[in-house]
Amino acid sequence: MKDEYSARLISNRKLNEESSILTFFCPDIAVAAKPGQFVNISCSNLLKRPFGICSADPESGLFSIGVREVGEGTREIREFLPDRRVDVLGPLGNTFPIDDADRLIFVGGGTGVYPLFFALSQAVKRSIPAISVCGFRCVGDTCMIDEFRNCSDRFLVSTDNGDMGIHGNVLDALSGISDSELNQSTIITVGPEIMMKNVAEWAFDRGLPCFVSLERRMACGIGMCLVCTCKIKKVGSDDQFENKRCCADGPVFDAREVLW
Amino acid sequence: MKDEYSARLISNRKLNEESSILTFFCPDIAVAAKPGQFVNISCSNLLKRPFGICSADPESGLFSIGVREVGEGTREIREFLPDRRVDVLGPLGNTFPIDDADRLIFVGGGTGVYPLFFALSQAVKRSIPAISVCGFRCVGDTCMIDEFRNCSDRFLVSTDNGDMGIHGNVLDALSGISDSELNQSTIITVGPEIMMKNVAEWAFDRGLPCFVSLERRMACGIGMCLVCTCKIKKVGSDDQFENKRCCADGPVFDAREVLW
Amino acid sequence: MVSIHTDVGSVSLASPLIIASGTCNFGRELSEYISFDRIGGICSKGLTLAPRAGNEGCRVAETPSGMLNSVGLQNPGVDYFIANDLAFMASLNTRVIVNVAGHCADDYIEMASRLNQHTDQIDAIELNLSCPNVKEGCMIIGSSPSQIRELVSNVRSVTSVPLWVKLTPNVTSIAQTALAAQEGGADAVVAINTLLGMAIDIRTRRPVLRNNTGGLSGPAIKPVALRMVNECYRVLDIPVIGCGGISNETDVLEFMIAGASAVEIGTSVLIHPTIPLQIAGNLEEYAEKNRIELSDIVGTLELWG
Amino acid sequence: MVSIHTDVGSVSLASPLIIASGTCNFGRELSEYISFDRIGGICSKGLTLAPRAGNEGCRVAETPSGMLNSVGLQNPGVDYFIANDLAFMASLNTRVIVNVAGHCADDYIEMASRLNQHTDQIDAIELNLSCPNVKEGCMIIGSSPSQIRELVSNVRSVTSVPLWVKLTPNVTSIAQTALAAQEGGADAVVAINTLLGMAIDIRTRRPVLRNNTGGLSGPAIKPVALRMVNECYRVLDIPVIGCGGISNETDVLEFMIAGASAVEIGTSVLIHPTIPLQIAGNLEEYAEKNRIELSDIVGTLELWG
Ligand SMILES: Cc1cc2nc3c(=O)[nH]c(=O)nc-3n(C[C@H](O)[C@H](O)[C@H](O)COP(=O)(O)OP(=O)(O)OC[C@H]3O[C@@H](n4cnc5c(N)ncnc54)[C@H](O)[C@@H]3O)c2cc1C
Ligand SMILES: Cc1cc2nc3c(=O)[nH]c(=O)nc-3n(C[C@H](O)[C@H](O)[C@H](O)COP(=O)(O)OP(=O)(O)OC[C@H]3O[C@@H](n4cnc5c(N)ncnc54)[C@H](O)[C@@H]3O)c2cc1C
Ligand SMILES: Cc1cc2nc3c(=O)[nH]c(=O)nc-3n(C[C@H](O)[C@H](O)[C@H](O)COP(=O)(O)O)c2cc1C
Ligand SMILES: Cc1cc2nc3c(=O)[nH]c(=O)nc-3n(C[C@H](O)[C@H](O)[C@H](O)COP(=O)(O)O)c2cc1C
Ligand code: FES
Ligand code: FES
Repeated sequence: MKDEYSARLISNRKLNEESSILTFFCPDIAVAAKPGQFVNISCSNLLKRPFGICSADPESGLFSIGVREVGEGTREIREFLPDRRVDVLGPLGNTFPIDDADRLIFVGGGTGVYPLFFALSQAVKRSIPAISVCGFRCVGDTCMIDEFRNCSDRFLVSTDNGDMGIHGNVLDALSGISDSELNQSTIITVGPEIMMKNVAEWAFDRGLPCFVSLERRMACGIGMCLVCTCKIKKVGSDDQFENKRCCADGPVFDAREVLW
Repeated sequence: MKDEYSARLISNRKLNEESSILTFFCPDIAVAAKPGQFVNISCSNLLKRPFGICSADPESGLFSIGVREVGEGTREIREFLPDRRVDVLGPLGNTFPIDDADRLIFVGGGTGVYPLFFALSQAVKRSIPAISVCGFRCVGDTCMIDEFRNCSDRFLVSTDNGDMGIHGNVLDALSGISDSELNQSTIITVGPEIMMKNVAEWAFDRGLPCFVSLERRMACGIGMCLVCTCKIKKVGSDDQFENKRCCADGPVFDAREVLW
Repeated sequence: MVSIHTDVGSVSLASPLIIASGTCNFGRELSEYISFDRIGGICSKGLTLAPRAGNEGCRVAETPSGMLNSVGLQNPGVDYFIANDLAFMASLNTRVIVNVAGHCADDYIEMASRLNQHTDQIDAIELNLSCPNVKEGCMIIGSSPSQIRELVSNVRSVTSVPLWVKLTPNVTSIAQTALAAQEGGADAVVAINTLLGMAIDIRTRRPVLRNNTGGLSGPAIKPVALRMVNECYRVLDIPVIGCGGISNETDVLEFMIAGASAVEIGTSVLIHPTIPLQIAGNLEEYAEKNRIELSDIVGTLELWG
Repeated sequence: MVSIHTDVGSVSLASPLIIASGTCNFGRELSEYISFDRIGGICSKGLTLAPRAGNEGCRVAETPSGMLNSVGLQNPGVDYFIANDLAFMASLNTRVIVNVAGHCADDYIEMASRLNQHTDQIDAIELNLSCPNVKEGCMIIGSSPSQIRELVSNVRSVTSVPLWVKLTPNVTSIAQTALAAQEGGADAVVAINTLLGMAIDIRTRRPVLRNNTGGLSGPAIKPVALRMVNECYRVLDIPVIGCGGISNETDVLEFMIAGASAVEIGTSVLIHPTIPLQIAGNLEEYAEKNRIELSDIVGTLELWG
């Protein structure tokens, strides 16, 4: 049986003004978690908050998430003190299709870098060559840079204002990748919807498979309430779409099936 | 202008399994507070919680309250950590008529001992002779015993099960006070309503003035909403009562005016 | 220049923030915490023709993000109010709204006539057709469009003071009761009063409130209030005043966008007496930052097609 | 011996705890978190005659102690349900309640006839006359006593399965709609479905929900639900099933004392899928400690005189 866990917060580390990494002790989740999955975390508000899993270590029983402050819940969660017990559901949702890939290109923006980092770590373990491309607004906004650099075969960073790395967005960064590097690659992208859409088109133009992780407002996070729907292509149809649950049928979808 | 203060919690000391003393730094309240008054304290719940002021020191800017855990709000308040900022309204309500008294007898039960201790401290400062009588359920329930013993000219304690002091209730303890000690005394009693009622009758029988501090469920605590009414004798009438506000017209009332 | 000034028909307010009826009595206590120059108005405690002692016993119960009250219109009666409280309210440097509640239609008419002798001190009369805490009158009239129409037009004929009609949410269609108020000649409607609710003590197996039921107010009811304000706004030509669960400037903006020309704040004032001033300051900042007249956002809600 | 067993008319339940419609889909996901042997029953997601994709865009908004949803009855249609989901629900070792919603009276009758072919797998049909999230039918029928009476008696004539009528709180008098359901031949009423509400995004000046309005559920609505359950209980001869904001055993006891023979739990299950089992355990403890049959407390509320 699955359960709702009472996870112990081990550490809460600030990455920048807006973002923090929280590490929890919860063996059940740490053992089961796979890249692409998320957890649903309790705060004082009624509904839990979903966060992509950023790392999970079955040995130590630890898993972590990256949290960017955008409202009440994330403000409170960033203030959680170590040793606090937090109600968590997870791991939830489906996974990135990493293991089938010959080569991987990870394209992250904003909070998308957290779940991507878990995927990157997995790729490293599986010895799958991986390029990472991360886009941020400005240098003060960057996070996980060193981690990505250390684990990727090649790492490109872009900032909107050019104060770090490539001046521009992730598409500008992607243009720096050679055709031979692209060959046989699977693209996995997580970030703002408009970014994922553009990356998906870019991949489509190059005939590369592309997977995205969608974000929707959620309630249950486990597929019961149907509030988190995405329009996804009906199986066997080219122009008919149906409502799929972001939490249980996703959050990862084949970009070609998504109606943006 | 009065204000809603953001008081800093300085210490939170456990007295027994159910009760704690919380000391706050808030000069405005510490300077203005008089015995009998209360403060209204914010917690996560919508409504503030009222607590009698147990001590207040204008010099240090500190005041304290005693909190017994009886529900959600008091559970949370007992877990407040030092340095936390807490929204507080106060000091609220009227005061015990101590300064007019020749001699004082304080009769406390349960959480009534906290506001009474403030009154006792004041009596000591004013050099008004004071006897204190405190009743508890059992020894595990007692609190402020040493403080009362140190400050009172005479101190009597009773427990329902007899495991400390006089076996019985405060009335049993009161019977140990001689007529000469009672002479010219003003009785001030705070505790469970049934106790205050009995003490008031006892005082009435002996022709002694008696003041009680009533408890009502409150919302605003400052006299605006009229949810905290007590039935109090109409001025100039012997058998007509009107609704007075516990928070603003009380909480201290002349026992003879109260319709129990 | 930006400003947070608003109008409710002919009544101009320094800000959209009105202190709701029953949550500040007659303003004396609140005036010790705030000055009123940036407050739009203040509503008196609900008045009846004769003095009322209100309900017996426990009158309040806390609920999740809300509270139930069953004060039951404790008030000194309209004549005592005129003699002892009205002048004080009029001295507060804000609009004075007198809230009245009756057992029957005649009560309202009689009170309005008496108040009409003091038009210099009264900016609006608020007809409380929605108090859930008295057994007679009020909410019964308030749930019948035809009775509302008749009552309002009768009151209209005895007073020149602007008439605001405070509606109950405990109806199938607030658009219909609001329309009835407009047809009767109301100058504005106020939506909403409290939702009828109950709390139970499982140890005694009794309602917590001695009156059995009470009125639910506070943040819990905000989504219902917001929906009803928008429903009223969409059918009415007269202004709507929003009320229900407002506790910060975002809430105020939501209500104004939904169609409220001004708002009333109740429970939140009870809990934080200085909050109206804080909200006024934050609204000024918002107007400044967005370079708008606050009144320009009234009813700007764009519904999804 | 003490027990937490209860009956709703002829339907006997292992405990008073029923999983509310729309908050567990058809039970598959929840069955990975809890076993159902101490759960009284499970309601299917609201079914319609034809499959429905539900509403577009954002379907959920959080509110103080509550949430708004506007799913809009996304469901695979009654036939698909019968073919693919009913057997699974029937395998859960708890009572199966099938929730149906129609555009018009005929829809309900047709669905009930089709479901009537599967009486061995269905313990009750819940007529959802209260979904606020579809433009047609449902809540319109559900706010008219005469339409309720007629609809229920028509459905009654095509099925032998116990009929529960789920009532909307968005009416002036739930006692009247409840009575109408009883007169039509309902075996029980369920009170309440969600309160109609709205949330607004001040940046876009648009409703948060793409459907403009949604149904308010969760602890915020508990006081209203409790009051309505008691109103129904006082006028009805058939059982009342309580629903609205229940999140712990105290809430369950309050609803039962107010008159509920059983309760449905919705939002709280969404948030904490294991909560029904925790509550069942706590109710057992309560029954044990107080040496009572839980069903004995139904309707024991003593109103103040
Ligand atoms: C599958 C998934 C994975 C996510 N991973 C991450 C992550 O790794 N790091 C991270 O910082 N954030 C992540 N998010 C977004 C995160 O869930 C929201 O930022 C957070 O819920 C906002 O809560 P709040 O109370 O601060 O904001 P508020 O705006 O106050 O919240 C109001 C309501 O809206 C919901 N909400 C608001 N923004 C979002 C959003 N972007 N997505 C979904 N629901 C939202 C909240 O959950 C809440 O119910 C993820 C979201 C999803 C769906
Ligand atoms: C003037 C005054 C002085 C008080 N002084 C003290 C004191 O010095 N020490 C102390 O421990 N307690 C004191 N109390 C009681 C204290 O306010 C309550 O115990 C407390 O509010 C309970 O809150 P809760 O959330 O734990 O209980 P819950 O039962 O969960 O609270 C539910 C609601 O009921 C109200 N409530 C519950 N019990 C009481 C009560 N006995 N009196 C008033 N409201 C109540 C709460 O404020 C809240 O609004 C005083 C009460 C009043 C009115
Ligand atoms: C304690 C209390 C007393 C109230 N008394 C009155 C009243 O006398 N007349 C009236 O029209 N409304 C009365 N109300 C209703 C409020 O004016 C307001 O309509 C309602 O509380 C919803 O707003 P809120 O959520 O901001 O409190 C009262 C509300 C409370 C909480
Ligand atoms: C996401 C969601 C979907 C719902 N769908 C339905 C439905 O399909 N049919 C129905 O009768 N009620 C539906 N409801 C209403 C619930 O069954 C329940 O009546 C309501 O939420 C109040 O209970 P609660 O406060 O415990 O959630 C839904 C509620 C929610 C939150
Ligand atoms: S959040 Fe409930 S189904 Fe996805
Ligand atoms: S608590 Fe509001 S008047 Fe006393």
